[in-house]
Amino acid sequence: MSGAVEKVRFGFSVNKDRQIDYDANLKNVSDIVQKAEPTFNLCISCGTCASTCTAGKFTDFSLRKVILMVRRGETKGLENEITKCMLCGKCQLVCPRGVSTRNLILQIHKALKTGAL
Amino acid sequence: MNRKIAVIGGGAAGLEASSALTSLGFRVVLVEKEDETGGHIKNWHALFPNRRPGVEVLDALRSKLGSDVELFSGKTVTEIKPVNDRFELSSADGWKTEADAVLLTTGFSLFNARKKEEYGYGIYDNVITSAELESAFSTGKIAMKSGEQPKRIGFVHCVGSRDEKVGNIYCSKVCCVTAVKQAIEIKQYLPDCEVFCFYMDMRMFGRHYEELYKEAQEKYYIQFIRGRLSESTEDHTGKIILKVEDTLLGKPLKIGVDMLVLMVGMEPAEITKNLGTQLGLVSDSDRFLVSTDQHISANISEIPGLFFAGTCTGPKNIADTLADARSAALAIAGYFDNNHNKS
Amino acid sequence: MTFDIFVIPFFGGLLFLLAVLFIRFTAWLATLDKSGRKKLGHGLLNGQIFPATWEVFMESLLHRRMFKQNKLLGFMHMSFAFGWFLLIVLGNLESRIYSGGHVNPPYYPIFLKFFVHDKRTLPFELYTLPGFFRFIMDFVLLFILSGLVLALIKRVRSKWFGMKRTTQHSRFDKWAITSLWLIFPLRLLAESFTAGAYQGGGFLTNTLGTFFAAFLPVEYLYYPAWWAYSTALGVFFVTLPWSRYMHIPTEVLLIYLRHFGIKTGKKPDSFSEIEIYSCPRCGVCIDVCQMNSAGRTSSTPAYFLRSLRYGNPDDEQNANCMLCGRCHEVCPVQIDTLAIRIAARYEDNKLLVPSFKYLDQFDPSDTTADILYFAGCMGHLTPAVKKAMLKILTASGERFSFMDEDGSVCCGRPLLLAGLHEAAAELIRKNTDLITRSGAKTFVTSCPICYKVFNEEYKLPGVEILHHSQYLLRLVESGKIKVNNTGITAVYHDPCELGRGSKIYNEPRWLLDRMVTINKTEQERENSLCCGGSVGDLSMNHTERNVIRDEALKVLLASEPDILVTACPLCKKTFDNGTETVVMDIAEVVSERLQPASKTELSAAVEIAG
Amino acid sequence: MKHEGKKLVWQEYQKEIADDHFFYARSCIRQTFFPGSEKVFTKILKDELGKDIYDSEHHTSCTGIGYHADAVPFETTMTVVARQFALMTEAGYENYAASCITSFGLYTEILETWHHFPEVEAKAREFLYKATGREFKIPKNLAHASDIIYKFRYEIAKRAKYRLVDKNTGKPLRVVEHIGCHYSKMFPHKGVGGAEYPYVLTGMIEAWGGEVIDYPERRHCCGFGFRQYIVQANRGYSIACSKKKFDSMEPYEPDMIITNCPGCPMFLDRWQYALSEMEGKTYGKNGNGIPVFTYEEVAGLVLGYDPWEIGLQVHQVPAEPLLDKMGIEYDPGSKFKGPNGEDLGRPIAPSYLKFYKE
Repeated sequence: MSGAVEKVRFGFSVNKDRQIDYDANLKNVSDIVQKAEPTFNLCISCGTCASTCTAGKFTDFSLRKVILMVRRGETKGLENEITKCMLCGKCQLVCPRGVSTRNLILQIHKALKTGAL
Repeated sequence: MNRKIAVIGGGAAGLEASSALTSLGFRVVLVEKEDETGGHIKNWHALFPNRRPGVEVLDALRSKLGSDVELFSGKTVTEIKPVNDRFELSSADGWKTEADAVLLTTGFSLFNARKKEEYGYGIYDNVITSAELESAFSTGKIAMKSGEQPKRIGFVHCVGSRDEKVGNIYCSKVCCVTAVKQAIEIKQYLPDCEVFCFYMDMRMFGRHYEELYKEAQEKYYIQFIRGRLSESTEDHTGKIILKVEDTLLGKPLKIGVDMLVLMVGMEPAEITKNLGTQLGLVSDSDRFLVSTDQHISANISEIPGLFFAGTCTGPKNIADTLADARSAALAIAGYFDNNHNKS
Repeated sequence: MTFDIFVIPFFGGLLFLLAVLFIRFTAWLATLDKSGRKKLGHGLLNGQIFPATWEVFMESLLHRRMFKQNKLLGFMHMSFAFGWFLLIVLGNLESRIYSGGHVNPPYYPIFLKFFVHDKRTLPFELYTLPGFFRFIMDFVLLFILSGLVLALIKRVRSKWFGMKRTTQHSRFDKWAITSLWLIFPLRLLAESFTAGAYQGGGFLTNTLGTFFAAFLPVEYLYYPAWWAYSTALGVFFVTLPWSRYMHIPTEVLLIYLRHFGIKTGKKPDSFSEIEIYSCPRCGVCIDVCQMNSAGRTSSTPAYFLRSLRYGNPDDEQNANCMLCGRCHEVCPVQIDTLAIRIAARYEDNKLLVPSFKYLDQFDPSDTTADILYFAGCMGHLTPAVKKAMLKILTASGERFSFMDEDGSVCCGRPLLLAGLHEAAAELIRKNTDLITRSGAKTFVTSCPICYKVFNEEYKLPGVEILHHSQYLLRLVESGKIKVNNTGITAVYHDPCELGRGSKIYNEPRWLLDRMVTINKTEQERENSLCCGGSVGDLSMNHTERNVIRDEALKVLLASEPDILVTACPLCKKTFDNGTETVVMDIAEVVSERLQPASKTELSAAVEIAG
Repeated sequence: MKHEGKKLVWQEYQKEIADDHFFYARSCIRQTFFPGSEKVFTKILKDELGKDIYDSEHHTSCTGIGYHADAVPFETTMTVVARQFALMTEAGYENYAASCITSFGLYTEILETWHHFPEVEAKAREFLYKATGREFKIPKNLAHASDIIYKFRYEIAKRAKYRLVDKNTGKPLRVVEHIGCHYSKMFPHKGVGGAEYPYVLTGMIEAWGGEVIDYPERRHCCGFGFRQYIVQANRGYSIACSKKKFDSMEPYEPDMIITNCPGCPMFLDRWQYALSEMEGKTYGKNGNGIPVFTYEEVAGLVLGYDPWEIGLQVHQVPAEPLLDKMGIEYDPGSKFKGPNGEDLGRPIAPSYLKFYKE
């Protein structure tokens, strides 16, 4: 069905839904990460990490967003996103909730690589 | 002297004010519209932030009432008439009394969740209010209409609060922390149940509230999603489908839950509004009663001898309500001292 | 008579052990990487063998470093190692006397007293050669047994040895240690019973033999005793390759290879495996490891190495180490646990391949200067340090440029510490390019973490890399800036990466000496405690870090100094949240005591400070 | 689902709908999209119910399309609407009935504006007078045409020849109702049943024997949204909206969709074809679509009008499977014949969507 040939050229295609479909998304990465680094649960999305981020100076990398995406199961493309991190640890120093941000990055990446299947 | 004070409303504020007033040497007439004192606490299984049984606080308040308090229950006061420095009170059923001063502790009522039609309360089987969940905790049975245990529950903060569309612009103060408390309790009853809180702001203003919030995240993995519920619908399996924006990701989010709990806010009680109108008291755009000065004389009304305590002047938690009640008792004592000095 | 069937357990065990060792060693040497093999070849030829052999003697037998750490522990280890060694060497010599110089089977000297019942003619006839050996052999045996008694005591009461804990044993270790502890008492019994039956033996065995013979049928007991002795030896040899006692032969190999210049690489390799096998689990490292305070004993070095050895490295053990280097300082075998840990992290994290392509766009305006100042990521979170450095640099009149004033590229050290050296190389390349293009001759950083990586991993010919404590001292010594002494007391905290990591202990102290009175602390320089803020640790949570911080503060502030001085922004930030005492970076101390040299400099300084 | 709960809501949103004497304002686009609908409406009112309905040929567009596309300013719109009201006043009517949802929404918006800001109304009167010399009275009753059919749903049911029931099983048909956004989303109290659980079409469906499906995306827009469709580049968004609805209703296996807005039936119908061509996806069983109707068409069907007379042949998703299910008699051969019986030719069948009866 899905591989149908476009017979009629309409000049447009169906827009992709931006909506996060939480029920359809896989949460296994989130499950793995929260076990591997329990402080993952503590993030309150204050954004201190993203604002001090060394990589964030040059890119739109935001650990706050990454954490939320993992929580929501929006893991597509996240693997690339995480490669921007320099692991410098500034975020860890400024995080008010004591999130072990560096390990979090490592664990998220590991989970994306190994657990996302 | 032995002056007589009429306290209207036997909830937390009324009970505490009555015992404070008697300890200051006043005679107290406590009038309660229901058959029993206790107001909202008597229906509240556990209090935040320490999950202490509501009945424990209620028992303590009730036990402090001395014999100097004359309790009339099942009486709805409909009229309060100032007559020569005194007040004549009468109820719907013809009961009457007189007092030297009146303290209104008429409290609040819970927001009627049906007003938020789009949330489906009263329409979808498994949409309940925070008060109903609290009753469920009392019975120890958290179940869907089908009798099954919910696998995923959503809490919606600010239902009837901070919502101009339903006429309530104000924050009800207690719902955020109640949601966190109830979310934790859900996890204690049903450890495998996923719990989501949909909030606009987390207003963890009180002592140990933030710790409770952290505990909810750390120990129970309760997920907090910043975004107000726009609408809910039932799907063909009976699941409630929620639409919110994950405002921190800037994306709309759709999620199905087995049960939806609406954190209903506080509104001035019907009796507060009625007596306010009857007495010509000032009320604000939020419809709660207004004292002569919000900071300095929070318990004093525009009518000499008439005082306020508790949630009739706005949303409060229990600790604040009790403090307010004691403060009102002192204000009343001060009122008579001043009058005495003058005469 | 030169054979009895009871020697088989020993002899079989010995042959088995030698075969296993041969296979293992050959496999290790064969799998050394290219540069390792090259160094091995060179080392064998260029005379390194001799100092290496000397070290083997000093360390493997005499346990000199262990002695330095702890006299009792040193004696205990020495008695076993050196004692046993003497027993073997002297036993061989002794057996020659009785066999007339013939080559004997290897078991012969071990069981000599069974084969030769040398009846005594006189008590303590030391002037005869056999008499001398009888004496010396008994003496050595007594020496070993004294060590054994100490070992028994240590197991029960480790505190008497100044140790808080003792290592918990694995299954193989229990077999091995039991057989080991039985070997020498059994030898004593066997020789004593034999002496009792045949009136032989030295001062110890003869006396004991006579004593036993009075109430025991020693003529029936001695033969089973020799059996038991041989069996204990056999069991020990067979279990040795799988127990911690594998460290005995492996350490010898390690010492030679290390003398040949071979080091632990960035990935796990056969050399790191040799190091892992060389760990005797003496527990000295466990004792100094601050992880104990955080309740994470399982990731202390000895246990970590044990996990690695038995092939079940645990993520948490890998991640949970501050890489402070205290263990390395005290390790009697000098195992590079930090490098091994980092290599293990490489294995753990190697799936993560960071990509910093976006840095290509980062091209800060060209600045040319003599001095390039780099605050580092952490430096940006301690603006007081930056501000102090800028004030001093301005006052010094040097031509300088603030390299990361407008955002920085991380130095790469945090990635290295996570084992991600390939990713770190990308950052190193970028920073190298930025520094080279600036034309600066001196590179100064405020962060010891940065300093270590710039110093060790960057190739910047013609550029001198300095930590700001070194640079500030130079400015003061050259008179470019002047500081005064305000007479307040201070304690100096050695940051891990600066002290143990880069061996810079003196410069900060010489600099501080000109401005304050330095109080000594109980644990400083090599023994300095980590502040707990370490970027080396990947997994410890905030609360656990605070426990470590508070313990360090307790030691540092014992003398109630006016200020606590450190030279690392991370240490400063970590300590700052844990004490009311003023915590300052050494640059701030200098900046506060800066004496303007001239009017123009004064105005510049005021301008910056304002 | 608690039906009682919905009834409570519906009680809150009762609106007054005039009983007779309607000034009927047609829709600009419905006559081309679903040409039979307005004809059926007037026919039912006049012939079946004996009502007085004035079908003026003088009224114009309400400007809704231009207004919502930001092309026509509000002042202009008000003046045009004032003229429609003047026509009604001149014809001696007080009850205004709008065929178009957008018009209805616009009239409501204007009346609300005038109610709260009398000076704006005065201005509109002035503009109208200056431009045309006309004067008007504010309608006594403003209703959407679907309100009127809703009001008379039981009368229609009494006269019905067919019911929304599967003739083979006797079970009610499963019906998706879709309300135009401008009907009650802006002014919930001006629509029957309010905005969240509108009752206007549900009432008809229940009265005529069908069963309403409450599916999660029932509140979602059909995808028309003037700017979204008019600009070709935005059509991917338009079709995505429709797709979202189809995906959401599909598990309920609906027999039909009923709508009360000009754009909704158009897009819910045509996009099913487009989706089938683009993605090979159809939302009915076995390659069928879900037939889409206007409420007038459905009223006509239950009253036993000839399907081709009420214009069902212009539907992209063929109505025949539903007609068969309801047991409606029709002549398949005359589907593509002109008013005088001439052969109009046959459209090419789509690739995936079943178009011709096999």
